[in-house]
Amino acid sequence: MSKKIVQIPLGSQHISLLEPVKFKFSCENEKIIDVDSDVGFVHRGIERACTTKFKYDKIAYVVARVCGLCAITHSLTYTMSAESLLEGEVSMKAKYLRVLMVELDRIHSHMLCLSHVSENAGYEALFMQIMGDREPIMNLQEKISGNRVQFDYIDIGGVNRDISLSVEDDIKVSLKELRGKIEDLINEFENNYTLSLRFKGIGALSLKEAQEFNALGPIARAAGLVTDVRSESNDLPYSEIGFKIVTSSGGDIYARNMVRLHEILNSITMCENIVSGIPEGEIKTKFKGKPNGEALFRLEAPRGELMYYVKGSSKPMLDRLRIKTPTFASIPAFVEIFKGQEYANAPAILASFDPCMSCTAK
Amino acid sequence: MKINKIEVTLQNVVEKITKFYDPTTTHFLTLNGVAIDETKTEIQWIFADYMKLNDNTVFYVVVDQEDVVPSIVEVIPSAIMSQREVVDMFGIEVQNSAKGLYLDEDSLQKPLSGGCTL
Amino acid sequence: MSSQFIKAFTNLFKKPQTTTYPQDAIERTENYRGLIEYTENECIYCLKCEKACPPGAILFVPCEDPVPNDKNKKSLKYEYNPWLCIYCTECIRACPKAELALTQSDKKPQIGVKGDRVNSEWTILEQLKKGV
Amino acid sequence: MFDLKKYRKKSPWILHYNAGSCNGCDIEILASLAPKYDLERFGVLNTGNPKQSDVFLVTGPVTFRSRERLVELYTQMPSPKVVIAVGSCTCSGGVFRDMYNVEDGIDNYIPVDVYVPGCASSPELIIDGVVKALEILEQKSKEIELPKKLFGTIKEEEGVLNLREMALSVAQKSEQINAQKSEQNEN
Repeated sequence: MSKKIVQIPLGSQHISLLEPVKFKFSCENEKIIDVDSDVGFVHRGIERACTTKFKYDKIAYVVARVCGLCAITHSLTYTMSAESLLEGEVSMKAKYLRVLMVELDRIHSHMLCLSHVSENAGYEALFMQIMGDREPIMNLQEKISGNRVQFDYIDIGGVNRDISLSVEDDIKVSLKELRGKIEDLINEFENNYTLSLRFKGIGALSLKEAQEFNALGPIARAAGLVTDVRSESNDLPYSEIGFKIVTSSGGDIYARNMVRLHEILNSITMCENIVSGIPEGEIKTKFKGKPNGEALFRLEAPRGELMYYVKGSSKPMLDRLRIKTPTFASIPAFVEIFKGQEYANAPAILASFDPCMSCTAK
Repeated sequence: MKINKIEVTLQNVVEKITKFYDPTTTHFLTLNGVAIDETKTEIQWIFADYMKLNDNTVFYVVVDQEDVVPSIVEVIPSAIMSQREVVDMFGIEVQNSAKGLYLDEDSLQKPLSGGCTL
Repeated sequence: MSSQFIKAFTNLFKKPQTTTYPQDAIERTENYRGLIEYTENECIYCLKCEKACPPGAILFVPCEDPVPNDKNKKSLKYEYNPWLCIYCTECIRACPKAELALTQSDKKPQIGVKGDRVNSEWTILEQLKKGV
Repeated sequence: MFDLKKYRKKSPWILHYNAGSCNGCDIEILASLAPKYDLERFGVLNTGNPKQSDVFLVTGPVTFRSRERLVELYTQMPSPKVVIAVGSCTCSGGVFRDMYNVEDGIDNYIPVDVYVPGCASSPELIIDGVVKALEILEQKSKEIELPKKLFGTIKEEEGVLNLREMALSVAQKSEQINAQKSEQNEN
């Protein structure tokens, strides 16, 4: 067969793509040789609005709308960077409650990604099953914060709502049930041919490439790169609640699924530890002053490292707010993974990245 | 988190970053711009170490609107996206970086630069 | 393999996961964040909620209908747009008389159709507010 | 309010487009198709093809780059079609109102029939919105059938084809129908 280069577009509206993103694949016969991406469909201009429209104490609600899936991580990272420029101390209880919400959010985000991966493998039943198993977590989030997706739970000084005893019991019960289900899922993802053999060796990223292209989050950890911001900062009490870094090797879709599944198990352990040991204290403390100076904060979102840069000069409006989102930084790594793969695998590989375009474009 | 700020110039920034950057221990976070006044902009290259507590390194340089910022894609391939973003947001030229990552022709141009008012 | 069969068999006798929503109401959790409710008699017109609202879904629009009185000196009328509200409860935390003047109920907001005051009519209200 | 039997026969297919939302409403749409809320028991199917869809679910305040796609998708759908704006930012811009790259709600570009509030809209509200949209879809398809029916009855009664009289009577009848409708609306 002669070599012929074909351009195949994917997106911006496509059945297997939840996100408005356009990829243009240059394919040589069936093989992808180059990828061009257009990620600007969701650009709204949040960074500018945060410095011209909203005061510093409202920004936590605005940046939560950068991304619905990691909303809590966005508002938490912003809040913590703003708090480091103000005078005051967050109580230990508020810190524990913040971590609890972040980890619950990570569980449901990873489960959503896994359900997408199984849907793209042609396993519709498992998609439905994981989406069904995810509902108790959504329910817990609603019980704690009052809403299923956009929590608006974190504010400067602490958290907005206290947790009641009955909710703590609910969390224990639901997480215990979920643990059993995730263990079954691990078995399924390891042994089912549709999910394991189909995905082994596909969309692989080597450790060297991961370092060269600065891959982040589960993609990097699946390639064997030991990086997790949760152990790179001591502002949140991660070391006290049993956090472990989950890594794998191989860097293919199968390894990414495994990393996500084991991270869910680790998050469940952490949530259980938090619920059984929430310290006493206030949920909100007063912070004084206006943000002055520069602060840079990183936090591990479900998709990788999230960074906020805040600059203020003692005014209610900030001078600059910079958001670096995980998907945005990983796009060069995505492009590298696509090269050399079969076009037929493109949707499955894309789903395994768990891309978030609303994060990317802001 | 702690920030180590290192001042550089437009001429030696690529050299300094090449010397500093080791892909096995450090990763590049982002290229950031901060508008200082109507014409001056501070450009920052932000790095962080893997598995080290609170360690961020920031190289910074203050540039004018007409200056051309050198590209570091040769050293760090993943910088391409944030370079294109800075071109769009601040209207500052970066070597080998095209316009139009986010903004269309009829939307507000260089929205984050100091001279931009609605 | 056998465990899967056992699971499939036991699933036959389980309650279905699906809620029969439009027929039976969904049980609300205690903390559900629903519509913002306003009591005009209790309001002291400090306009704190209007300033606090991130999207600007609460407006006190000057009009002629309520005659100016002690509390409401500028004859303002409370307007609320449930299709703009993001239900963040920031207004209630800002309200000095929370639980009396401004409360968050557990009622779900109404579905809008054509003719409801959603977007273009709201823009007119915003212009009215800015014009003063 | 809910007459399920009426809808059981129909199977409206939905098309989903993200015009710049934060993904919150998108995952809630997915959740409402998943087992717990299961919109599929009304016959609702998520398709990626505008040419087979009846209901257009849009999330997000229209950003500059998604404007053309939104209008294009709307025009590609066959009528009768219903547009549902899911989420506060789709209805009126929400928290993104007045940002520089945002067009404050999709009804500046395409006609919207149902506005679903909430940030993010819970599956419960999305189901309410879809049920409401099905009512409107029913009504719209009846309206499309209307002129044909009127022509048919005239032909049977008179046996002669008089175009002018037919047109006049159609006008009268549609006036009557409009008057009835406005009465109903007032009630």
